[in-house]
Order: sequence, then C-alpha cells, then structure tokens
Amino acid sequence: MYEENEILLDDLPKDYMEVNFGPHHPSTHGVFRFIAKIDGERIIDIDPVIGYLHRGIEKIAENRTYMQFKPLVDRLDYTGALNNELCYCLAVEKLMDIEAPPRAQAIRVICAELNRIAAHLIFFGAMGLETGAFTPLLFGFLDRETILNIFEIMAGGRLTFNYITIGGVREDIPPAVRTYFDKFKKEFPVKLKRYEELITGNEIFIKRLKNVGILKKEDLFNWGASGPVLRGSGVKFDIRKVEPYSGYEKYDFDIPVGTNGDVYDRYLVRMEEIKQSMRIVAQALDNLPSGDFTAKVPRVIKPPEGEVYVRNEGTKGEVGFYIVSKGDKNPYRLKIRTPSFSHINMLNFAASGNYIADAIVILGSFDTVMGSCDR
Amino acid sequence: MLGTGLLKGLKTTLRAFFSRPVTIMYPYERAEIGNRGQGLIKLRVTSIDPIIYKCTGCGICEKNCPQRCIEVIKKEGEKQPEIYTVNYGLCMFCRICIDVCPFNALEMTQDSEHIGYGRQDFIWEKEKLAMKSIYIIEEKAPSAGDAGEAGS
Amino acid sequence: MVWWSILLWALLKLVIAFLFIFITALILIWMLRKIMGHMQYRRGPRHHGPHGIWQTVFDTIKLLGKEDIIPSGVDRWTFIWAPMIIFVPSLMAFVFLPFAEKIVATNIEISLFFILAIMGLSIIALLMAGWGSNNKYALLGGVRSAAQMMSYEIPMLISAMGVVMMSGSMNLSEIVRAQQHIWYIVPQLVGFFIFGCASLAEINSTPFDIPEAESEIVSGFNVEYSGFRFAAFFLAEFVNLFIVCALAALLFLGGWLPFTNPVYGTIFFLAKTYVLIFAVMWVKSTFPRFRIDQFMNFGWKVLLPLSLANLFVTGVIVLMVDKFRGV
Amino acid sequence: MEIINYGYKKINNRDVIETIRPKAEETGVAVKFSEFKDQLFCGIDAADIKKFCSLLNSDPALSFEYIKFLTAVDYVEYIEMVYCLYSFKNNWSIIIKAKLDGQEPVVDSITSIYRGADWHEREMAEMFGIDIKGHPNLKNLLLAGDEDGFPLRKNFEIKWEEREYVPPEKFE
Repeated sequence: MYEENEILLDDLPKDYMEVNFGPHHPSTHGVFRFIAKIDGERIIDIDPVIGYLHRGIEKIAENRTYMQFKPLVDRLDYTGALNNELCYCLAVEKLMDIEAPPRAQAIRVICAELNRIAAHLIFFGAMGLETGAFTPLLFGFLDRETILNIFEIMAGGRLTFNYITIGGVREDIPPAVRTYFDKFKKEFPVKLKRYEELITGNEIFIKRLKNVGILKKEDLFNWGASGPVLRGSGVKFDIRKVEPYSGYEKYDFDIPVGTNGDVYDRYLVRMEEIKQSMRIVAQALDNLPSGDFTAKVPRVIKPPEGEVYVRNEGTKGEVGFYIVSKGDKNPYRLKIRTPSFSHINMLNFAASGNYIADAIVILGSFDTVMGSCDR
Repeated sequence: MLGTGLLKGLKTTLRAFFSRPVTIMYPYERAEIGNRGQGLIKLRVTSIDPIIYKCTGCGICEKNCPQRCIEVIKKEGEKQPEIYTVNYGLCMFCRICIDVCPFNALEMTQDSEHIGYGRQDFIWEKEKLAMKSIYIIEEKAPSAGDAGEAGS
Repeated sequence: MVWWSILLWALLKLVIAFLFIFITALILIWMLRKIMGHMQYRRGPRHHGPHGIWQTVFDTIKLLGKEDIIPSGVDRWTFIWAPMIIFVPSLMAFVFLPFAEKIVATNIEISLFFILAIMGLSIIALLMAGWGSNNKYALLGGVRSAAQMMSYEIPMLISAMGVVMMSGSMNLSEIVRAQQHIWYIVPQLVGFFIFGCASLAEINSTPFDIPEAESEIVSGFNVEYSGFRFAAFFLAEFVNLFIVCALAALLFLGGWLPFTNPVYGTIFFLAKTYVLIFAVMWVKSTFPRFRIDQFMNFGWKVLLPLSLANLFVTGVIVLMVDKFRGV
Repeated sequence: MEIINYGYKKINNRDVIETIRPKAEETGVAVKFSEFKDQLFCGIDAADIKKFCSLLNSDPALSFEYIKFLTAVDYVEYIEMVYCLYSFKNNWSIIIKAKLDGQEPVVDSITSIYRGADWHEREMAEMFGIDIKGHPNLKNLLLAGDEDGFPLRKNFEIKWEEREYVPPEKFE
C-alpha cells in the first residue's frame, strides 16, 4: 500500500529534549541530579548523576579510631541516624566478641524503632509533597516533633546523637521517656487515622500512585533493592526477622508485605511499619530489663585481626558495615553498604517510560537520602 | 462512593483549621531543651576572680577530637593551659572530649544560640569558654494584641 | 456632559476599580496564607500588625523594590510584555461585573459572554511567559497551561449556558434578578459542580495546578521572573481567583439577591464571594495534584459530556415549563 | 497488602559448603572455603569470578540472586575484591574474595549477571583504579575525576592544598 520512497512517521529522526532535574530541585530528596531525555511529557531515559554530597567517609574512617569515627556514622542516613550507629556498633562488637547487656539491647531497640517512625513520617510528608498536597508534610513533622523531644531527653540530640556506643549505650534511659511515650502512644494512633483520612484514602492520591512504577521480585533481587521497596513487591524479607540482632527475636511484631509492587503498596508498607514499630517500642518499654547499660569495654578499642560484615534493617533498607581490621586503633578498611545507593542505581530501570510526574513519584517511593547514597 | 476519600480529607483540614495552632513564636517563647541537650562546651572553673580552670592543659581532648577543633598550648611548669581554643565552626558536639577528659574539666551546656559574622567569631578562647554565654537575648514579650491571640 | 468631565469621570472610575482590585488581591494573598496556615496547625503571618495584616503590603513593596533581572538569552519582547498582558483580561473583566442593583461600570446586554471570552485571553500571556523565558521548565509549564486552559474553557462555557437558558438573558444583572424566587444552584447543581471544577482549572488551583507544579517543573512559567514581573503574575492569579468566585456567586448563588439597595447588596455579594474563595483555599490546602493525562481525561471525557447533558436536560425542562405556562 | 509474622531458619555453613563444592568442581572453579565468626568466606582466583557468580546466580538449588555489596581492599602487595551474595530461598549468604595484582588490577565485570553491581563496580574503578572489563559505562560516579591518584589506595596521601578560585572564562 505504501510506495517504497514514502517516509513512515516513526522513521523521522527524533531528537528528545534533555531536561536537567538539577541538584537544586524541590523533589530530588537532597543534592541529586538526573538528566532526563523527554519526548513531550514522557521520559525516555534517565541518567542519574550523584556525588554532590560525597565526603569520602570511607577514607576518613581509615584515619580515625573506632570511637572517633562513630559520630560520623550518624551523618550517613541523617533521617535514621540511630540505625546506622546501631549497625556500626554491632559490627565492632562482633569483631571484639563483646555482647551488650540485655538492658542496653532493649534501649537500642527503642532508639532504632523510634527513629524508624520519625524517618517514615518524613517519607509521608515528602510523598504528599511529591503528589502536590502541601498539608501532609506539616502533619508529619508535627508528630515527628514528639519523637524528637523523646530523643532530646534520652540521647541529647535531635537528628544526630552519638548515643549508642560500642558495648552498650552512653547514658541510661531516663524515666521521663516512659511518660512521654505513653502520652505519644495514646495520641498518635488518632493522628495516624487522620493521615489515612487526609491522604491515604484520597481518590486523587490513589489515582496518582496506583499501578505506577510496578517492580517485579526478580528485578528487585537483581538490582539489589532492599527494605520497604522489596517488601512492597511481595517479598517476605525483613532483616529484623531473618537475622535478628540486638534482641529483636524477643519482641513479636509483624511484617507488612505489599501485593502488586507499585508505589501505593510501598507507601502502605511504610505506613504499616509505623504501627509495628509502635508495638515494638511499647513491648520494649514494658519489660525493660534492669542491670547496667554498657558492657566492660577497654578504654582504647583495638579489635583483633579479621573482617566482619554486619547488616541491619535501616529505615530505608539494608544498612551494612564491612570492617577489615588489622589489630591497630584505626580500621584498615571500612565499606558502608547503604540502600539508597542501590535504589538510585535502579531509577533508570524503574522510572523511564513514564510521565515526568510519575518518575518523580517513583523516586519518592524509594525514599532515598543522598547522605547515605554518596557517603 | 467516589467522593468519600476527598470529603474525609476536607474534614481533616477543617478540623485542623478550628483547632489550636501548635507553633511557638521562637524569639519570644522558647521550647525547653532537655538537660542532656547538646549545646556549647564550657570549661569548668574552680574560682572566679583569679580565674583558675580545672583544666590542666594535658591535651588529651585535643588528640581525641575527631574534627581536631580543640587547640591546647601549655608552657612547662604551668598548671593552667596558656591557650585553649575551641573552633565551633568544626565542632559536631559529639562529646568525646568530655568523655576522655581525665580531670572532667569540660561540661556541656544547653545553650545553642550562637551567631557570628565570620569564621573567627566561632573560635572561642579560654575566657569566653568559661563565661555563661552572653548571646541569649532576653527579648521583650510580644505586644498585647499578639499575646492575647497567642494565649487562645 | 462636557467631554472633559466624561473623561474625568471615566478616569475616576478606572482609579477606583484599580484600587479595589489591588486591595482585593492583597487581602486574598493574606487570607490564603492565614487559612492555609491554620489548616496545618500553624499560624499564618503574625509579625506586621495584628494578625499580620500588613504582611502582604510589605511583600508587595519588597517585590516592587527588587532588582528587575532580565536573563540573557531571553526573547526580550515576549519576556517583558507577558506580565503586562496577563493583567489585561483580569482588569477588563471588572468592567462588566455587577456588585449590586445599579452598581456596575457599564451594563451591556451580553456582559457574561464578554467576561467568559476575556478570561480566555490569559492563555496568550502564559504561553508568552513560557516561551519567552528560554527555560525548559518554563516552556513545559507554558505549554501545559495552554493545553489546560483550552480543554477546560469549553465545559466552563457550556455549564454557564445552562444558567443563561434558565434566566433567558446574558446580562449578569438580569440573571441575578431572574433568581428571585430560587437560586440557580438548586436546579443547576451539576452545572455548579462543572463550573467549579473548570474554573479551578482556569486559575491553576490545586487539584489542577499542573502548569506550576512545584514538585515537577518548579513553578512552571514564572520560573525566570523576579521583582515586579513576578508580582504581576502573582497578583493576576489572585485577581482571577476573585473574578471566578464572583462569577460563580452571580450565576449560581444569586449575587445580591435579598438586598436590593446598593450598600447591603454589595456587602452580601462580597460575603458570598469570600465564602467561595474560602472553599477554593480549603481545597487548595488539602488535595494533591492530578497527573497531566488524568487531568486531560477528566476534562474531555467527564466534564465535557456532563456539561452537554446538563445543557440538554436544562433545555428540555425549560421548554416544558414554558409550554406548561403557555408562554 | 497482608501483614504476616514468620520465624527464621538458623543457617549453618556446613550444608552451604556441601552444596557449592561439588557444583564448583564441575565447572572447574578452584574454591577454598574458610569460616570466621559464623561467616562463610570463599577464596577463588580472579580469572573465573564471572563463571562462579553466574553459577551461583543461575543454579536453582543455590539461587544466590541478591548481591549485598561488592568492594575492594588494598593490601598494598595485592588488591582483594570482595563480593557478598545472598540467597533468599534458603537464607544463605557467602562472601567471595579474589586477589588481584597490586599495580594493575584487572577484573571482568559481573554487571551482566547482577545489574545491582553496576554502580559498585564503577565506584571501585574510580576509587582503586581497577580496570573492570566489560562494564557498560565506566565513567566517574562519585568523584570529579581531577584527583591525582586513586583515593582509597593506601598510597594516596591526603594533603591540604589551597586551590585558588579560577573563574571560568565567559560562557559561550
């Protein structure tokens, strides 16, 4: 029907517009830039550019003693600082065969889970912002404030703490935390129901998130995704359950697992994890074992020669520390495995082919923090 | 029905509209900071008029500070450090110096309101470290009109 | 009347109209910040004057005082004239907007038709701004706003036609007088819903603020503007908000109805408009934003057929009512 | 979305070694197992990393589909590549180590098997100067590329230098 020399429409040379979602962009979760080739509203290809927040933490680690390096670990995933500290301290303790006393383990679980709630509340606010609603951010930060007050009384800091030390915890948990948390436990479920009303049930929100950025199990394994991104696609994998650390096997809590792996499921998984973390902290506070809060640790920490890899369930996914020690004060080599690094690696695979608005929402659903991605 | 999610969302914001706002007016009202708050580090002093510091200038805190922001210089035979500066531009308030000090001559206060116009404003000498921070400004309470509203 | 007194009188009216518009825009900006604040458990501006009343005045002075940056590589003519052109439709719409029984600048027979036509002009300004500022984000924003305005202009007009059919005339004062015994929101509820959605889209309000979507294209067409040009865009947006709410109040809520004398009528009309403005701001601080294709589907596949059906049903009922009354 | 609670299987490295050793012999990969604090290490030589990883990944009984991380350690005489794999099906994890030459480290890329290793390898290439053959796009990931030497090598000395600000010439 066509003559040979007639040019078919899609043979015409197409040059796409290269839009630069630059390091300074409202919804790239920190200093992260991706160059998107777009054809009208659809994104053809995404080229992520990272390294703007690269501080060379792994090189610094080789010139610091184990105690000196610990405050730097908070600066990795600054929204879930205590989880990083816990993972680092567990790694060093595994090297030196130190076991934290039960009270310290319980206090550490309380810190880690409260920090997870705070990080998920930031995610809730950011996800609202990505889809265009400004109010969830304020609601989320409003409740995060009570958790930060608890941290201020217990650990001293609000975002970065240096509270969990090698062998236990820096100071004992004050009784005021109990009263603060009881008040929080009474008020928070009411507010959480209010979030469900405000945004989770909202038809526009559901239309924006359902069946967007669907990721299957096999691809996620291959790309090395972890945490809520993995559980959103139906993988029953939570490191607190699979390799329990710091006494997690003592608490009974459930793991939310999504069904069809789209952005909405990842959102629901994280909102459900807030409820589960509340249960854990409540159980931990109820039967808090007595006893001292730190083990006997030599003043200068010199772990024996060897290498160890310990991983924890951080707020964004699997956080791991691979420490090679040659027996002297400084670690010989320290590799930090962070979830955001693998998730942004997957961005092109997950987000290209969608609209610009969807790509932004998919990036938001990975909940990446540039501190932990660039190290 | 299709619109219920939207209507529930509207109900939430309306309830927020008629409930009390939670923001505090920062320079006039202040949220109280827990007693373990990470504020500026202070040198402990045993007596005031001939200022005698508990610190003996041994320099352990200088060696242990991850950010190398403490500088201690002491002449031999002296009991007190001749120069003791803390560079708050670099300090990350990790309290390692307080832990390792054998004479517990350092303590952490809760005052974190310090402003400076240049990098040199953040390098504090001995004398400034010993005094209570002079930068907490006692602001006058908001005008009557606001106060009434703030109370509601 | 001698010719110069006519000129003087017209000039006076223009100054009054411009002052009214300017003050309304300031009030609306302050109102938005206060309402949105309280809806998020925080107070709005507080520092300048009781409850921060003078905040927007100072903002405007700041914006006017800012340096007027015209980026290099910009299409100068369109960049400079876009903010001027966006103000024109907003101002001209006030010429035909009746506030009370006799209070209207010029009362012509087809005032509704004129206002709706003028509202369509602001597309040109947004496109000029989008193309003129030589910035990919702005271009995306401009083209998106053109697509949005065009696809939501038609449902808006057709839903307004339902009211015109019931009242029989295009003159806004006639329409208001025709709502003596019953406000048109009752019979024309569907029309009111369509007019509401379409006008929300016209003024880029939240469920439909695709052109200036902060999270994707960093506030679309007014990315490169600063100083008084940005103030022009900002004020025009709020003036459009006032016009659209005033129009909805006139068409569906019976403008100044129970009070025929000018003073009470104007106050009551403004009260209705501000109730509608509160509703728009309430929606603005709650809902997330549509995606571009869902937004187009909603416009063409939902609103348009719905408004045509509404037009058809109204026509049939009006004809039956006329035959029944034997007109 | 369903909410479930499940226990965990304690892994012991014995049966991991039993299953891997015969399969490795078949494909001709010299494997040396060792244990340290209940972690399973597996030393192989650099040439057949790709073969071994594809075996671990594709074999249904092993199914090590997940790559935890990939890094390198500079022991001055030689550089050691460390691969850590994990199998969801039977909750096994293994750390594979391979020694590369100290001066010109060369290894072939496993991005074709584990897409997740893409960026890890790019980072190792720019931090250690390892020449990774077969990598799709091997350009700088975290660094600007204007450092002299490779930062994470032990011979990279950290020096404080004042770089004066050179304003770029007029934008073209």
